[in-house]
Amino acid sequence: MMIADILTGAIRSGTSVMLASQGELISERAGVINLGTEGSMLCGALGGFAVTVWTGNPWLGVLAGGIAGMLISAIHAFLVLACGANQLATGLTIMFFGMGVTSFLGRGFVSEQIVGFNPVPIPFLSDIPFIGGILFNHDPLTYLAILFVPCLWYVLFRTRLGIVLRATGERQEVLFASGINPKLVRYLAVLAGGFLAGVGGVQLSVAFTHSWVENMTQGRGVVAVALVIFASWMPARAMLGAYLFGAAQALQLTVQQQGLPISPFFLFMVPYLLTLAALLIVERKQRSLMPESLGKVFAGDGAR
Amino acid sequence: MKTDHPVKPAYLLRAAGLTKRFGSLTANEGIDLEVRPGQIHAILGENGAGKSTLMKMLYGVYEPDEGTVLMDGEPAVLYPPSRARAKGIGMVFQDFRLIPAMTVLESIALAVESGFALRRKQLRARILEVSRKYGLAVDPDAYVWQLDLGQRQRLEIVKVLLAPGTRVIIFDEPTSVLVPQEVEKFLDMLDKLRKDRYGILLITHKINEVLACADQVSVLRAGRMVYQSDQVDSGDGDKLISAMMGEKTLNPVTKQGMHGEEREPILQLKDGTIRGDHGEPVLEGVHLTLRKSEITGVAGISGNGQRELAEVLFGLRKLGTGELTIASAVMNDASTKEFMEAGVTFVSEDPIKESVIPGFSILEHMILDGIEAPVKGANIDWARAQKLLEDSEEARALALADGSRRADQLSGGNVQRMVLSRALIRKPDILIISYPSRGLDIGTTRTIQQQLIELAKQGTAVLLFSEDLDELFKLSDRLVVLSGKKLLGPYDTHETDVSRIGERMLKGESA
Amino acid sequence: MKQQAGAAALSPANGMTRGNRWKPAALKTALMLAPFVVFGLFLLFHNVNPVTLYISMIQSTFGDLYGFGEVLLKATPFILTGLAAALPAKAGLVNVGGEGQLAIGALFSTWFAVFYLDAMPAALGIPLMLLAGALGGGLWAAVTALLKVKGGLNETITSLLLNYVAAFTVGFFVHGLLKDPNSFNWPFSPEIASSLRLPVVNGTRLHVGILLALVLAAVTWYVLARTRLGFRIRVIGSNRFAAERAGFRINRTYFWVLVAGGMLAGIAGMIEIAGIEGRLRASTGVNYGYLGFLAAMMAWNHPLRIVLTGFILGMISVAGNTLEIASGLPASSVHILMGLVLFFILGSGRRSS
Amino acid sequence: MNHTRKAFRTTLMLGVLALSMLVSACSQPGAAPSPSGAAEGGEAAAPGTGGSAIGFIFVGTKDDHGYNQAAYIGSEAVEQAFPDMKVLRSENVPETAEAERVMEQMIKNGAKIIFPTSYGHLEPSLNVAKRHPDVAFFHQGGLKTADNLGTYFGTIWEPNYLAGVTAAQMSKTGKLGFIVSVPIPQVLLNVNAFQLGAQSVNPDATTSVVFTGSWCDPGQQANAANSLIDAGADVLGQHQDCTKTVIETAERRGVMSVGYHTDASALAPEGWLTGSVWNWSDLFVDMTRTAIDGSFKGSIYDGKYRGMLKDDVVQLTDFGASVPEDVRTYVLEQKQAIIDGTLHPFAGPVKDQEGNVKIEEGAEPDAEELEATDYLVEGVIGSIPK
Repeated sequence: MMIADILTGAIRSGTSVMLASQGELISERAGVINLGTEGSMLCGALGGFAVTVWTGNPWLGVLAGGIAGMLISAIHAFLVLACGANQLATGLTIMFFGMGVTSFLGRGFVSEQIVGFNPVPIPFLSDIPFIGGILFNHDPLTYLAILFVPCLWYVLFRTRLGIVLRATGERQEVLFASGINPKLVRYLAVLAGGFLAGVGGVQLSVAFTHSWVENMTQGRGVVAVALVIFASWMPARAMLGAYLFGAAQALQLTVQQQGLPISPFFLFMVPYLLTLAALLIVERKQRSLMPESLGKVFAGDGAR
Repeated sequence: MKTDHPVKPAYLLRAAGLTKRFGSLTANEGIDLEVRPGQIHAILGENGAGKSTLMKMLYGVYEPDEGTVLMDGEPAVLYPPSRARAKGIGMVFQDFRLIPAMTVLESIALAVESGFALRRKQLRARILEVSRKYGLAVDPDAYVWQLDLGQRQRLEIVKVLLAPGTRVIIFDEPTSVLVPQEVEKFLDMLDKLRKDRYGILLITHKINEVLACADQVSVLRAGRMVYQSDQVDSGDGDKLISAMMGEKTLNPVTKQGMHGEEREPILQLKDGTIRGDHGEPVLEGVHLTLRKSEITGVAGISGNGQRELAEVLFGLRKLGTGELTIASAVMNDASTKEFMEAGVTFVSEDPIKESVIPGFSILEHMILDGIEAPVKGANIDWARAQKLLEDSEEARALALADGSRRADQLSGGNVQRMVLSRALIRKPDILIISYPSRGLDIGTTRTIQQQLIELAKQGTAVLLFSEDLDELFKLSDRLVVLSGKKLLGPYDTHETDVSRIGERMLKGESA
Repeated sequence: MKQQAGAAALSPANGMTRGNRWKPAALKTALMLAPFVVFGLFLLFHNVNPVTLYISMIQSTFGDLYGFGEVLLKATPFILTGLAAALPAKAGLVNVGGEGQLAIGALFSTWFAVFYLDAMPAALGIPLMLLAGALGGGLWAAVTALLKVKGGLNETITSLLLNYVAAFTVGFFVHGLLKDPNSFNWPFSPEIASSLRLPVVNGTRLHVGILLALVLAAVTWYVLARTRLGFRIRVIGSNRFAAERAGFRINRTYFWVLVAGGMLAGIAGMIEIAGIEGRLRASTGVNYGYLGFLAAMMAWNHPLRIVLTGFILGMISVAGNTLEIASGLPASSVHILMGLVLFFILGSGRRSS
Repeated sequence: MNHTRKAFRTTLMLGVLALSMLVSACSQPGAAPSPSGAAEGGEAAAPGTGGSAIGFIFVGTKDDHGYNQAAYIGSEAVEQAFPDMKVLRSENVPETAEAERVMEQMIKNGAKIIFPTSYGHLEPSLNVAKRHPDVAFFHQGGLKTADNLGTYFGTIWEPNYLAGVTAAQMSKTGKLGFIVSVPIPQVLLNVNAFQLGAQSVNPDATTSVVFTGSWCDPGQQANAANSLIDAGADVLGQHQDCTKTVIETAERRGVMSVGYHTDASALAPEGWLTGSVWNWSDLFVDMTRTAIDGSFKGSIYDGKYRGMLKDDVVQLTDFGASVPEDVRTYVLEQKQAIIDGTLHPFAGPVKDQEGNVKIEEGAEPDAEELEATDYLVEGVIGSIPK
């Protein structure tokens, strides 16, 4: 019972992070790390919320949030790809800029009410004991987000588009020989990543909390970035990581209600420590899996 | 003088007056060239003669400053490579353009398919068909990082053959990564391609290959075509050599035989296991002894543990098991610094990547490792360092560029000069040197070879890694062979020959 | 013919080089002004006169000693956390962990100040507290460094993740072991003894921390640019392989450079406590590490230029309050201005030479 | 190298500049921004008089459906009551020394009266107050005062007790949930009052408390709400700065909620029961008037002022539609009893979770005593994070 609750909570609160991490994964597979995912999520959360307020249609909110997340990631793409700016610094700046823009533009929306996404239990499936409650009693955006993961896997590893994307992240010079402009691929990947992070933000504001509050992502975007590395750039593993993060948050609350004398601050740390531990365990493997050009970014190339 | 055939040209591609300049340097000037269907056109030339530039213009990597290219009787623009490919030109690069993290099939899909979908089954069938037809064995599901250099080359060739409309194939020094036995197979494949009416451009500096297979030959020297012939006879060797070398007179490398003598061992590796980057064993049961005043050559197809072995002998990589001693001191856990203090010097295989520090001058590089840094307090006395460098005989012998120049702006050859003079200045007890002549012209190569011999004469134990068997035989007293996770030998240079070594490189001990 | 074509091809290039002499300067100025112009348009859009606002912003920062003091006060942690990023960067490492290192530095210095140093005279207590801060920041960075050197983990990722862990660690202490017993459960530490507070300039809150930051910037620069140690660090940063092959102990340098960076950030934390706050709160120094990282980026990791970029960021931060009070715009608008300034600077920089 | 030298020179100049300013400032004590003139004059002006502006600083945003919104509404009342005065506001002012600068700037802009509205603003306010004896400070919730700094607050636990009464009467499971931020006395007090109120009508009622660690993180709030509901709670209360998410989540999950800070009944037409809210407007206006009139010192506001239910500083909102008449009547009776002084929510005996008596039988602790609460009462599930 309790485990089911924790797992349900994991999916509820982990889905926004999961979407953002899938987006970041696309971007990083193309060789661009975007620490500004936090900013994209915030823009998405606000954009989605605002449009849902205006139109009353949460699906339009999803679209708008995605576009908002994409727009701010376009700044990242432009600065990094056209101006050769340092990816980490630009990402951090995007994060701050996103905070500023959204808290400025979002002031009027804090008290707004929306009819957002609500859980839609899937008939029959949601009646399966244990699993049904965990997996099949969520809002439509969450279902879509979960379905997106195998789709992304298919595109990455079973289509030529995926090969092109991965090749861009490995050695872009190879692509010139194929008549593909790797820069264009990178632009598209960063924009797609921003879009997904934006949708992740929408999930947070329009589906999960039905609220907009400034800086409401509270570092979830940064976690998403970390999860991609944790996941060795594999979609399913990123999903696992995101839900692990969600589970730690849910567990924290459950532990409190049981009155166990564990400091919540330690529980807050759990997801981050877990990520560190996982990195340490999969380190050997993940280094060889890291897209080559990304390795250069992490190695401080251009940080000088 | 050939005449044009406006109706049906006898050539696939015809270049006239191609010129390419890089700043003040003219890499190619007024090159005329023809590629005909079903013929192999060999381009001969020394390193730095301008072969690569020419090929890159034909493949669209560079845009010619002057000159025209005709295809199908019409002027053709080949820049950028996508255009060249669309016109049916394919190129097999020397440094393969491959992504280690991808499979063979994915690599091919990237290059030859278009659109976003991927028809795996169909593509696999095509790959297998081509590889059967031309004897290019490749496994579509293998990852590129698992392939050796020969397999990578075959993959590149399959890629070119599967690209739609390929009719001209450029091979850039294809045999440099192959062992002698593979070279024969390669030449067989070229013959099959010729029979299938492909036009082939073969870039090489190995005259015997040209004599063995070419229908036409052009010789480049200093960016110009100095010799062209539509006929190649087996007796043309001297003619071609003199065309390649020009007026240059070369000091022959001389080495006195010293076989039979047992010299004092200085470095010994006993029953060593050497692990790769991912902890996998690369070499096992290695026994190696370096002796004073002796050059030990290491032969083997590259990627067989050369880099790992060299790194172990310089403390850059920990020895898995076994014992490593230098002058009977155990060095298993020694740091690089301790190896250096024990008199070891190392010239790595990729000096541009592993030795050049962006933004640093030559002098700073020399201080780093070579010239003992003169100290003034906590600071470095740069003026005195400069003086030391200017006074160095070794630097002068290698015509090292001025100490104030930035090393990252030097050409590959000049970097090699810098790294080598640095190693020579140290007058090491043990020198581990990888591919010393890579990227150098014949003259400098010979100077270096001579310097190595002199160094050995003065007592240095040299471990020489090279992919050039001729060089190995010319310099080494003994040879070891890396093959199949084993170190074979040593073999006395005077008691073995190129084909026996080649056999071992390919088949290991059983040969 | 050929020669002429060559000459013709060359001449425009010549023109370019001639133009290039004044272009960079003009371009630089334009790039510095551009974000303010963009932000001005944004202000106009919200019915705020940008000119008067900019004037009042300048007045509030340079108009009097108090305002100027506030800017220097703000700049101090930015300079130090900037150095914390720049020093490892010279060795080729990316330390985004200044944030957490500052927090733990503040935690350590407060801990020592509260439990061990409260009765000490200033001459002894303040240096010891400074050491405690450096120790804390250094230890926190040592976690990243150890994971890097022993575990092979990328320091960018780990230092970033550890920022969050550090924030929760501080939260844990101010809610628990370090909670002021007289605070009625409010989550902050007891106040440090007044003898441990840094001397302050009359009429302002400006304390001697800024001098310490300037001295540390100068020392960092000197070590990097002039000494053999600095030479080694730069070699490692420029080409790890070359350094390895020259017998340098890469891992040892990585470790100590990261730890030194952490110590600088830890000192920033100590200065926040001893200079301004007087006690540790969960929110002490939040975002200072990230802003310091950006200051380092703006300065291309040059220790002396970081003084300047830290000052600029400090100025913008202080001006943010003016923005809100004088124009009614929310304080968050200053993040927008800051973002714009950074975008233009980051976008204009080439890869450093 | 050239760059280096240039940057070095710039730094040097900056350093010299800073140094010279330091030196000159040290040698002329008091020369720099004359602390509002009055410092030297001693008894010159009563704090709060002669200003042209009134400053408000908030820890969050004005429209958080919560703590800051309540105070903001108070500031609007002040703005209306004193049309000649400029009202300066600053939102999102962190509870650090950063707040000092904001207040200094407000003073520079003519403010002689400042409302630091968050507990964490107390120390910065005390520092600024020391520098500006002519400025009057009204600090919200503080436990320390100064000559020119008084604190005010409301006994919000009184309506919270009533909310607990309402909740327990409406609850079917007897399991109540309470979502809070950090274990400060005011928070614990509210949890305790809520539980005591619930217990008064249903001795078996329990309140599960969850600490989110922050004042406004909708994600964690939603998590906490969901988790409490999953565990069986059917009424949710809270002590957060922004209250919207919890109320809306409860409404969507079909459970009831009681509000805090402001009336949010519109957010939950079904499940809204009632709420404990602030009414700062009259108080703020009265405090401002007192200061402007020069009678700050000696007034009820120059020490610790605590407005109670009977002062109308704290209120219980209207009931939600779902609350039946008999419950309403009962709660309103209880409310009247509190106002009359016949009912004290914390009348002893009160035991903590371990069963220790914290308030003796017959004792009726005052506000000051209660504001030092550091325990949870019997019947509360969950522990104070250490």
